[in-house]
Amino acid sequence: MELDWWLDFLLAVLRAATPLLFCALGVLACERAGILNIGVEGSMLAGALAAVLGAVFTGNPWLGVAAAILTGLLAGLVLAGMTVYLPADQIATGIAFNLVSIGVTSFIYRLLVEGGVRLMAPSLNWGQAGGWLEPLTARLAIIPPLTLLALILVIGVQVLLFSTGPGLLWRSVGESARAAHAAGLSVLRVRSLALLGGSVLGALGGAALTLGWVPTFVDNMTMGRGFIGLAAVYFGRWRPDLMFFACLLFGAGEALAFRAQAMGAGLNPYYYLMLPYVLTLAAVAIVGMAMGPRDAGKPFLRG
Amino acid sequence: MPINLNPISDTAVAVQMEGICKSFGPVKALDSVSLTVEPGEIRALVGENGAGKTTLMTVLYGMLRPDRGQLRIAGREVGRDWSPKRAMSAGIGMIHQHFSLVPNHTVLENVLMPQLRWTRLRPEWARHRKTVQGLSEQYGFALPLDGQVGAISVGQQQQVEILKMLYQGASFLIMDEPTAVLTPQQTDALLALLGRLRAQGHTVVLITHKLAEAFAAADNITVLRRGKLITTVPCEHTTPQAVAGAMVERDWSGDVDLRLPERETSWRLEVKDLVVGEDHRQLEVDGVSLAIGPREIVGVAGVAGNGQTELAEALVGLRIARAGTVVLAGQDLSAWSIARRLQSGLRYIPENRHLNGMVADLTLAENLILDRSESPPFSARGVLNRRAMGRAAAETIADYDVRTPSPDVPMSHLSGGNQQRVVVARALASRPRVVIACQPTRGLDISATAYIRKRLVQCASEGAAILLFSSEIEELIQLCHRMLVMYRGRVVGELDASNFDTAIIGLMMSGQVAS
Amino acid sequence: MPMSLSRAGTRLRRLMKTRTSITLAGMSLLFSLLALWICVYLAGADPYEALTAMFRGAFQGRWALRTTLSEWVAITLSGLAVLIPYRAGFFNVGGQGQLEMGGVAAAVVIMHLPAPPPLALAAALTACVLAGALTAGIPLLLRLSRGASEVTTTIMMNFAAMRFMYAMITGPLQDPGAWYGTTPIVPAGYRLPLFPPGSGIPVSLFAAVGLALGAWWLLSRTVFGLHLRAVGGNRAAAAAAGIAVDRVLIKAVLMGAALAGLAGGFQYLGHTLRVAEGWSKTWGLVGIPVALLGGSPLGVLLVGFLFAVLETGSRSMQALTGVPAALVFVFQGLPVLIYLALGAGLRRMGDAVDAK
Amino acid sequence: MSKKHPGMRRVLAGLSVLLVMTLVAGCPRPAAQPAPGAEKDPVQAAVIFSIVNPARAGGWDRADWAGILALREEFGWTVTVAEGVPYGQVAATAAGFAEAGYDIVIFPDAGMTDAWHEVSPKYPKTWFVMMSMAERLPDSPRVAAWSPDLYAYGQMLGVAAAKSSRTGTIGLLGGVPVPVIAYLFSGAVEAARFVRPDIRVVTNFVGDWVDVTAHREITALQVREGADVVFALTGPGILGSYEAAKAGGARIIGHAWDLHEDAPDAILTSMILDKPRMYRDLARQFEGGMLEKKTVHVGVEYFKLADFRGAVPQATVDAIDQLVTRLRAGELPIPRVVHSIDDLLKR
Repeated sequence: MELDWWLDFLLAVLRAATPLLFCALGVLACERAGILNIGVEGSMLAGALAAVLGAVFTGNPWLGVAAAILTGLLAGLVLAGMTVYLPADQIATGIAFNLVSIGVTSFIYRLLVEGGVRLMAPSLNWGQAGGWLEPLTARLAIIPPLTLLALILVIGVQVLLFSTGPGLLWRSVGESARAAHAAGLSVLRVRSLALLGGSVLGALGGAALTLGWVPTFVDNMTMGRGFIGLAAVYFGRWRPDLMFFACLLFGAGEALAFRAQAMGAGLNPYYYLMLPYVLTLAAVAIVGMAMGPRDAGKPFLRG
Repeated sequence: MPINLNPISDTAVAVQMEGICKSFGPVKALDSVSLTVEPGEIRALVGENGAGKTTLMTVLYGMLRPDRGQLRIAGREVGRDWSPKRAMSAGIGMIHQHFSLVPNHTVLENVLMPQLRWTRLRPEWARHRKTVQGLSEQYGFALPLDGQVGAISVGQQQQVEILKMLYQGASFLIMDEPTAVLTPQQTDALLALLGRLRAQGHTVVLITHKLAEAFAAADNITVLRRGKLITTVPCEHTTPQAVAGAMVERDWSGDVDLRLPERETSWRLEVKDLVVGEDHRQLEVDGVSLAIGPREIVGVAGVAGNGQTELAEALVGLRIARAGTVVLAGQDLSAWSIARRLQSGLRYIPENRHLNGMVADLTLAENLILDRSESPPFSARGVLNRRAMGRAAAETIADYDVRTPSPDVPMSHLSGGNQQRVVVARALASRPRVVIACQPTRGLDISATAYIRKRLVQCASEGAAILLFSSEIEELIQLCHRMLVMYRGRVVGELDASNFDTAIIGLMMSGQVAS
Repeated sequence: MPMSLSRAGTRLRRLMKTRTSITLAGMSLLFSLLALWICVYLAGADPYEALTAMFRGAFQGRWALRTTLSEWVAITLSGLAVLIPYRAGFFNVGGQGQLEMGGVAAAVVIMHLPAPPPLALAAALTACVLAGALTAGIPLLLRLSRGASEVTTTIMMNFAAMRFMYAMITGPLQDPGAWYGTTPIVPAGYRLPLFPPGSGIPVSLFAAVGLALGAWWLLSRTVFGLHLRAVGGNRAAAAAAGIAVDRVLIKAVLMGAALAGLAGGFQYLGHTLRVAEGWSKTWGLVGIPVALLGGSPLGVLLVGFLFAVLETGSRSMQALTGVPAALVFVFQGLPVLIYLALGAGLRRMGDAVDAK
Repeated sequence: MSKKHPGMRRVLAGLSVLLVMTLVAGCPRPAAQPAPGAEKDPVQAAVIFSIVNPARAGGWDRADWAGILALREEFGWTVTVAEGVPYGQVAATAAGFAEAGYDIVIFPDAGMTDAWHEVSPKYPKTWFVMMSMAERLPDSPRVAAWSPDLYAYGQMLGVAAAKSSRTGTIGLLGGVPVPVIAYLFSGAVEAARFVRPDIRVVTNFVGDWVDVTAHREITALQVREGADVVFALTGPGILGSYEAAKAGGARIIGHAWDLHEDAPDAILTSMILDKPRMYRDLARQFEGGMLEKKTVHVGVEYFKLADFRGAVPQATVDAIDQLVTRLRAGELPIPRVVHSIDDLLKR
């Protein structure tokens, strides 16, 4: 393979990995605060729709991203209310939330977009970022904005979690809610904030899927990517740096699935399309799962 | 360089609690309790289990909101938003019986945690480290600041808790049963530390049910009973006997009808050179040998975490022993499954019923026969006999005085004491040959404790061999023919009922004397 | 006023004490119907007309009824496939993949086993059961040996299984006479019979009802059921009581997955008659809310029926009133959310009432 | 989950009542049916789609949608559209329409052949019409089919694609590797080679009709392989192909319907299958009482290329027009070879 092929492949991997990265960060943020965010798939789907609608109706993809963030906040509020404050079972809530969001997004899409018009949003790129940024954006052109954001977030979260004071507090809520509570932290507030943040990140994953990749919406377009993000967190041992490589690996699976077909071996393409999922399973089988934050999944009840 | 943190006496707080009420379901945990603590005193809060000592202090610390009542700190009433955070900034710190430490974080991180602010991205680690180091030395702690809390000893963990409170500038320290996990020597050191804290102007509330400690350390003693405050007296004006009288409702003597059966000379359970643990770590059980005969109760004493749990679990089959043999009535059961051990008459009362003693979602009747469900009369050819289950449940409910609306309610609907009765009933039913009993009376009230002790003795006199693990030395002294003391996974001492001596036991528990 | 309040409190407490998850399920279904009503209104249709259209689409005429009943079979079995492992502490989200693999396995047998109809039918049913169980085997193995969370691995298996199925129906199992990706139609003699003959009732319905009853009996009346619930309720306590926890878990998961596989076989042999693009719809996924709401095998049977009606009727609602059929997805998730919220909320209020 | 308890029976009873009510509500209501014999009732037709939202789906369904609009607007018919009906449920849906007294039920998709054969004999009063490939008619008096010759369609497409490519490489992109697409692509491959022997054809399948990201990735790969003209026969996922084409400077040939307005800067032209004409044929024959049990073979006269709108030089357009005219007249002796999917995928 020539260099050109590799560069193209690398970009495709980054494209595929970006939504995964956002989702995985969204899961990580929550699990580090002791909440299993199974609903990230639903947040992602909602974010994907909101991003497209926002971008189409305002004409500005950056406002589409803003719409996705708002939707993520909304999803986070619902999830936080359910799993932090009530608190209901986190896994069951997440799965039900995902189902609802498939229905609601398809429904809203059909209601708002009647008639024969197809929704194509403008793509998100550096061009729309504004003139004064131009000297900067020209250099960054090769990396899409949301990918860059994801990379920055990965590094940011890594630093924040493991070398700052707030990071220590954040982790302690996930490790031992009791200890955090005794140290004067409001566990419920931290967890709901984490869930808000996690859902926003999930929604950004949806925006990356649409505005950053193909700027349109189709029913249930996330196709389990949120769950791959979830697996990436486990695979990455709840550390942003390792998680990043896990996302790259799964992204590579997706990018490779098509490239394998293009090699022209004549094999049924579905065998290649199984690749991302089989790769994820194989990764889990080989590496296994480490222990996550001790209190992840356990509801915290204040007397 | 000793660092004197702050001139405490200026900021020392007086605490006034008035008419505090708190209920959990139908249980009144606190019934209009009023308590005043003056700055610079050591106050012992004594009472039986369930008297409301801990509840009262968690209200003070802001972890529980009282149903009624007022709380005044330094003369000012606190608002509805009273929380641990506010309590701490008012100089109140609480050390819980179960430590509030994050095991995966280092000592330093745990000590610093309450100081950290969300807005402060970069705490001055270096400055903090220096101060903490100094403080640690000032109080004579030898703590590895960068070691993980999960890896240090329980005594050290407690020091971390105290350090954490002091470092926050707490001048009012609440300690909930701080000696429960300590050896007698560590206990003495802790009590001495309390004196030093008072000397520096701190106020301490010591929750305990051990009167000796209260009298050794406190200025004043407050007695709680069943959620009510009975009395507060200065130590010098009272006697342990008087306080004990106030603690229990009626005159009650635990050993009325506890007559130990004559033990037989043969062996029922023989354990040889049992080893539990993983290669790269300290062995949890390091070559333990013991033997129990029929109609005999053998106690195992030791500070928590010295291998007792692991030994018990290895005997029951919950852990795989690396080496050694366990012989029950001549049969080596080392390689047997738990089910097979149960079939051959080995029974187990786990130390934590919530962890592995019962299934909260299953009904009382189902829990009661869970370990015998495959044998008659409870099932035939894989189908449950619900009538037999009901009968067994009814008998247990009557025999053990279990308070429940019906045998078909989930265990989660029962109170803790009633749950424990069911757990014990299950282990002692159907004539066990060997019982491994771990902390069978932990957390129970007086009458339940007495009842369960009686059943254990009765079970022994019916021919069972009982290995009793307990953290209450009095319980062991009362119930056992012989006592083994464990330290760091080994049996370091064996005593006969004739020469039980708390002081010697204490020394053995701390590994300083071997018999 | 305080009188009635306190009485309401006592009522509520009694409600909580008896743990009426069935009441809760009923309430959440009613609330969801209300939400459905509002959504239909938002979509610009007359709610009453839409619901009538939905029920007519589910029941009017033999074909509709037959489809509804077949849906019921698939959804009930998928629900049991979630419920039984769930009771043992395993959240099987992989029913969809297990069902699809079941269909594929049955198709392989029907297409390639040269045997007389009754024998081939029996072999196909065996194959689909085995295929379902086998599909769950990988996540199960990963859970037991690697501690991998089954929620992710079973979903990965769903996607992998779907693609494998597509590879089969556009490859080795492709019907040479069809224009789209599908297996050949099941030959007339090899189909599941109707009972009574000539009626619209597939014989698989009786099997499904029987299996649901059997599952209920198994869970509540047998030693295995007791062990299964104990393992799901508190694994460590079950182990300490001498129960071989892993063996129970394995059996429960394989049993559940086998039922999902059987659902696939039933649908292929008795209803869809082909394994084709989109043939499996979302039966396996619908099993999740059905299991959570149903709570017990009998509840699964009941809720499964309601969901089958919604599933079949939604097409006719869409056709006659223009309300998007996607609404059904909302209706699949929403009751579960409400159910969980009500349950947790009432538990809280129950505590609060108790405390007063 | 649930526990046994005394209240359960009552609740069960309540739920059963709910169930019965459901059943009652589901019973046919005479009032809801059209009164028979009322004069000048519009013709009632129903069209069943397996995908949702045909008006915005791939070209094939949109061509059908245009046909439906023609029925409604030009002939005043009442047309009910059932969408998102899985193949397994088509029979029930069609039967439902027949029982509700519809005059015509239309299947726009060859995947519904089973249902067509199964339902039509049971309802001899209703017309069942297949608007897709049909090899034989069901055993019923009132069935008809408009069956397009997709091989010929593929040939015309192949000519246009080969002639308008500058790079000499064209891409064929299918949603799911199914026989009908292989059949159509075979025609395209043979025709392209016939009119331009040096042509390179790269064929790929996305594996999905809707996944836009997958469409984008795989179209981009075809473009990387040199294809500057890509024919995409797929579903809603085609939006992803537009994106890839725009990014790579290639052009898409739309399928069945003029897709120009979807992405004016990505569409080269569209290979139109005049489905509205098929629907109009049906309507005229029905209204004239001339509809009969037969298969109409839809041939080259129903196929045409949409306007290139200046996307290629006029000379190329002229050349293509000339070839298409000769093709229509049967003057191009293109061999009729059907390739398997595996063969098509080989490079």
